[in-house]
Amino acid sequence: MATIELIQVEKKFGANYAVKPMDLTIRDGEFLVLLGPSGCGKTTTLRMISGLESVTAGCIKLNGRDVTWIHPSQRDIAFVFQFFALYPHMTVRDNIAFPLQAQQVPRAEVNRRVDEVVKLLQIEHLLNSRPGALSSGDQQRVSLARALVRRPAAFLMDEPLGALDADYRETMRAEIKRLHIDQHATSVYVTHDQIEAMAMGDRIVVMSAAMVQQVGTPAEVYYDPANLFVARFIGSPGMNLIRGQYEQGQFIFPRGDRYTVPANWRPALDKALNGAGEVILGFRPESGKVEVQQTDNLIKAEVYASDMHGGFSMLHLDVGAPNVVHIRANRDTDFLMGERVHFGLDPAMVRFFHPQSELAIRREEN
Amino acid sequence: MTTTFEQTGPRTPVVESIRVDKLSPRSRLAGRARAIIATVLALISLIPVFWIIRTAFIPLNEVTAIPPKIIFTPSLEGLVGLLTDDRILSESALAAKRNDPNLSFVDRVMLNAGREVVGSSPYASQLVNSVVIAGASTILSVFFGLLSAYAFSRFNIPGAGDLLFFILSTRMLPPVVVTIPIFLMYRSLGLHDTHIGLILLYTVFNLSFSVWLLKGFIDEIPREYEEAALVDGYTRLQAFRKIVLPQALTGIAATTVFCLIFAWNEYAFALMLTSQNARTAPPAIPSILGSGGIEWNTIASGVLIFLIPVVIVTFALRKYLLRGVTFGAIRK
Amino acid sequence: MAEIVLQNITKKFSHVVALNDVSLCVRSGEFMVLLGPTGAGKTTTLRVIAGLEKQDEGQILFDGNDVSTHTPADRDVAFVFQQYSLYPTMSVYDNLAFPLRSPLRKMAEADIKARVQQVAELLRITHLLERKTARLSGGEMQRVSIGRAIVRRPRAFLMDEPLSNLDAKLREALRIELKHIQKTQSSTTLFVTHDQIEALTMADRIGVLFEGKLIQVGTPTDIYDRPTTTFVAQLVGTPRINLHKASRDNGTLHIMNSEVSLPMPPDTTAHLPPTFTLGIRPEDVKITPTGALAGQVVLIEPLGVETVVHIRAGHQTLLSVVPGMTTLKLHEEVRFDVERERLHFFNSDGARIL
Amino acid sequence: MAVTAQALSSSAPRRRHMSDASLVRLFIIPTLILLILWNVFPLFYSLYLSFTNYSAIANKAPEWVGFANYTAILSRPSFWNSFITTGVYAILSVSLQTVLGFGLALLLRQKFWGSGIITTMTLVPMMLSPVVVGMFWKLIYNPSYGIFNYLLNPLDPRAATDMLRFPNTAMLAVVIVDVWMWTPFVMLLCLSGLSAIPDYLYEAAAIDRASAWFQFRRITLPQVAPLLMIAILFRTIEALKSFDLMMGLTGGGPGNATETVSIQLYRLAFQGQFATGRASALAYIVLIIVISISNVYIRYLNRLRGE
Repeated sequence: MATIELIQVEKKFGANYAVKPMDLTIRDGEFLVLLGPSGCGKTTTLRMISGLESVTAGCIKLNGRDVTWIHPSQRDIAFVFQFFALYPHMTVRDNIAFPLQAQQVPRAEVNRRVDEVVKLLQIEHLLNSRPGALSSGDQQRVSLARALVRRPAAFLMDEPLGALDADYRETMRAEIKRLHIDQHATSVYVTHDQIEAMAMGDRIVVMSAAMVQQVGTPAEVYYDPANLFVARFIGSPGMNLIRGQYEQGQFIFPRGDRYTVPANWRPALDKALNGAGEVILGFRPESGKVEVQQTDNLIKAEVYASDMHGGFSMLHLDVGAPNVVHIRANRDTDFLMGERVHFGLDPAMVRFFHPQSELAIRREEN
Repeated sequence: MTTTFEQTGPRTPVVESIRVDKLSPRSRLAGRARAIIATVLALISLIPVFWIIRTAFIPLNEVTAIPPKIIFTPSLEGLVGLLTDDRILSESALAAKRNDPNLSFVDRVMLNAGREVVGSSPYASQLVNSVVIAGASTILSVFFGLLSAYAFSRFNIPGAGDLLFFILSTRMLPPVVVTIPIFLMYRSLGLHDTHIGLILLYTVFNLSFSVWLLKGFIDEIPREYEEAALVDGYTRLQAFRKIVLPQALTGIAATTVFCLIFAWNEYAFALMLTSQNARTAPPAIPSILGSGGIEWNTIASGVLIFLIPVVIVTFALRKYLLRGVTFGAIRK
Repeated sequence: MAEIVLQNITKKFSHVVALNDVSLCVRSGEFMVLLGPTGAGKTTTLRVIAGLEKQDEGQILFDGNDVSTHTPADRDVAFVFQQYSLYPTMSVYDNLAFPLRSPLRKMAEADIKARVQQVAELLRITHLLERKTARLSGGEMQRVSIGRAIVRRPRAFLMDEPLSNLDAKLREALRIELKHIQKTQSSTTLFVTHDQIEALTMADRIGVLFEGKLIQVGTPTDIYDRPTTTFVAQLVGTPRINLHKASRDNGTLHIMNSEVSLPMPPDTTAHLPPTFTLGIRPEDVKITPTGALAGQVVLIEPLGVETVVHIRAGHQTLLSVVPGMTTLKLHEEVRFDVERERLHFFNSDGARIL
Repeated sequence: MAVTAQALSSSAPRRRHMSDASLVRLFIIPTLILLILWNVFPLFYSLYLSFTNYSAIANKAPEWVGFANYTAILSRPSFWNSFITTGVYAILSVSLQTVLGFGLALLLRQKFWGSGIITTMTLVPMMLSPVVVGMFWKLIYNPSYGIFNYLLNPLDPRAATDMLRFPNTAMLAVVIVDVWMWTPFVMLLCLSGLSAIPDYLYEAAAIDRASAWFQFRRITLPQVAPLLMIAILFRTIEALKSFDLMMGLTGGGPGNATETVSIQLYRLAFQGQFATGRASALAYIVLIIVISISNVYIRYLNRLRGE
């Protein structure tokens, strides 16, 4: 298959950066996800790898070969578009066969490979209908088939689930991931949906403002976000972030509550804030737990709202405006609006960030 | 509300992307060649217009130069000749007139063309007729057109499709076919050769166009705005006035201009339904050529005065040209 | 605040039946959500209540009296549209003041100004009052359109998917805020959405609408725990409920062409037909070493807060949910079990077997 | 006119304002009345006249002559002659416009500096009044002083030929002017067709190594074809009705070399013995032809709008 390297690749439109200089290596057979809000440069990066977009500077290597300025058709890559890009006036079979015909592959071989990929994606029943008549899910399957049939070195996918109706998205997500497991083809997948990124990515490149914020496995990106942007972007709702004071091992909430920082964090915080100073405490909704009886190290809050999410409930607690934190609770917890409660934090999942640099404070041992 | 940290990043969203196949040196060269050919073709297609402008301002004696002169000292002889009645003067009368102290600018212009101004020419009044008739008929056709366009756009009227088809097909009729019966009707009603007669006819002629074009514009205004106004306590008519009209202004302006152009350019009806009193410019222009022999600069100025407003307005309308010439059917 | 009652409402557009004998009661001060896929007739219901559409059959009662003959203006309900909710030609202030300036209300300009200020503070949009609506962000636009609904203290709020055009983070924030405002104002609200999370999290009661028919009305817990049809079951809950053809032979349930067979406690399956559809929520499929059932992991989807594990048993694949990150590996053999008392049974046409 | 408004049509308890249904009636009826009075009624009146020998200037009442007018016209060679002239003119000008227009559209498709101005400049001719255009092209075609001959053979201006004096060159002259005026119309429609093609189709083709010919034949052409059809149909109808340009440029001459059906109709009805009855008959023949073609055009237009 293929390893793809981006060396100091950047893209500028006039004065402003669409993609700031970045280095990225996509390993052979890896499923790498480019994740970020719209306008963060993820699609431009993908299009530069495909050659549909020119590079302002830097170089792109495919299996060690410099392809920076080579025409997309010579890069042996397949591109799956968000809006399917199927030729509207050709039947499904012609659409799938087309890339092979363009490479003058003999007719018998074309038919064999088309049938093989059509069986793989179970779209035998669609072969002679027009793309326009298909459901969005089927259209995307045909688009995948057209990409697969060429057995390219790498697959580039630009938000393929973006245009699908809600109930196709879950099934197609699993199907694409399963296809990747079968073919173990190097894939670069662009999306703005962080759930898709977590579910599919071997590794995730979180981007924002034309810059790479963090590259890591779903676990790293979820549990150890590199900065506030990643902390807030990953997870729905994102990580709770509260700005407060830190002194002698205690975090002081804006309203004065004191929370004793877990022992293993103390050295890192003392060093980072040299003793004391402003810091941002971060914790995931599932790491908070509403306690019934008053034990030590709990935080006071009033119930701002609580809502049911099917398998669990989500409590929105006011810990002193402007902060409302979200705590996950089991199904049948029911609190009245404005009721006073107190909650504790799972020490293993507590995180801290520098208020100015917005970077995460790292503990030494891991 | 959780504190949200403002996201840094490029303020202007990056939208424009240049496809690599458009960037390769070969295609850039092809692009430039295309641009040059297009520009040359455009200039060639406008040579006739440039030539008319030149002929309108060339003095009479240089009109018949062979080869046709390009560089000359422009003069208003053509223009003044067009708007005035004048007589050729003999050499002696010409000399005597020259040193008459209180010569007006107009007299002096005609003098060096060897002519004396006698009175104003009919063309001026025909231009006025054109303006009055085109203007009045446009106001009426846009007014009625707007009301009907709104009704067709917002309500599903039984048989609306056929009704709209009927309205459009009246515009497809060859003018000559309709003129014969109207000529007889107007003669018996005393509407022949009257301003009101032609205004009404042009109103109907433009009405089908303005209904279709305005319906296209109103269709683009989301219905939710009016419905929100209804729910907020306004009647349908008030919602139309306060919410739909302000948003349709550009559409109304574009339609008005199109109607003006069509009424201004119309020739067949004017030729057959007017003779003297309500005569507009188009049927009058050929008659100028008939009378004069070689006063080309006069004819060219007549043509020029008539075309200049249309050329200017076309530039103002360029965004809506596609819509205009296809009755609002094609809008992209 | 008004109580809205719909009695056997039917509405047809040319040959399509948009609403088919729908009867619904929205109690005063209640936050009722109409949930259903696109084209289920949700928006038509709102438009019929608001008077923007005329129902073919049935009555609409506001606090008991029939308003079928009233024009939208006289019904005094607020309608928040999905998009185009603000008049583009007006500033934010004029948008908020517009309903109060209606000839129906004859309100003095001073009172209008005071009321608009008050609502602007509530929604924290005072800094936007002079701005043209075209220059607002998506979130600000929806806040102003909610403000325009609140400003006139209407009898009820009708909201047509107001959050669906916003990005995920903004949607979450506005959802919480909207619910908070509704609770503090205790205004009767009928909220329409196709997003099941919005329905579950915001509603006091949910009405599930499908192809113009009201299938089920109940609290979020009713809808989630006791869906009356397979459609409702798979409409609510992510990841989606496992639905498999199953058969019963005296006391043990068996998922067809799979190796899953569940011995059930006595006399809990007597009422079941021989073949039926078995529904198991993924969170009720527990992966435990002591599980009675066995299967192979074919796909792992880590979502951070939990992980979806696809377990293949025979030819069927069952989805299960594990909290946090899992240490399971692909193609690993795994044992699992199912919460017996949380199973759902549906007969062949999808209706729930009680 | 039973009008059921889609929106609520019941009147409110307090009738302070109009119901939707009455508003719709108020908004539509004036337009319909105007159209009927000035289009439908005249057509019926002229249908009646076409069966009489009425003449506008002879003050005697119209006498019924049955189909005499129709048979007289259909048997007259000058009718068929003008019909053929119109046909030739339509085919020549429309085909030339289509080829040139589509070519120009392909040229102007890629935006370049000033392409907006250039496009608008080429569109100016179609907005001008045809009779006035005919007039000034008469000056241009003038053998001795006109620029046409000068550009055609700048070396010896003396060798000029008067295009408008000989039958076949006259037709060519008229076609040239019509092409000059209406090629931009075809170009405008093609441009809108080309700009509607989504970029990702070409990108997919680029990735699939499709040849330029494939991209033209399988992506560009199918997208532009419907609009090209609209342009051709519209121009054919206009060509069949053409009257203003001929009157301005050649007055139908020399002889009747460029006498279109409309000009013959005008001459029959408003010159010489004002044969109103017969002219109405000719009018109806033309009407039927034009209506049938424009029917196809409008149906096609609606189908395209519907997409």
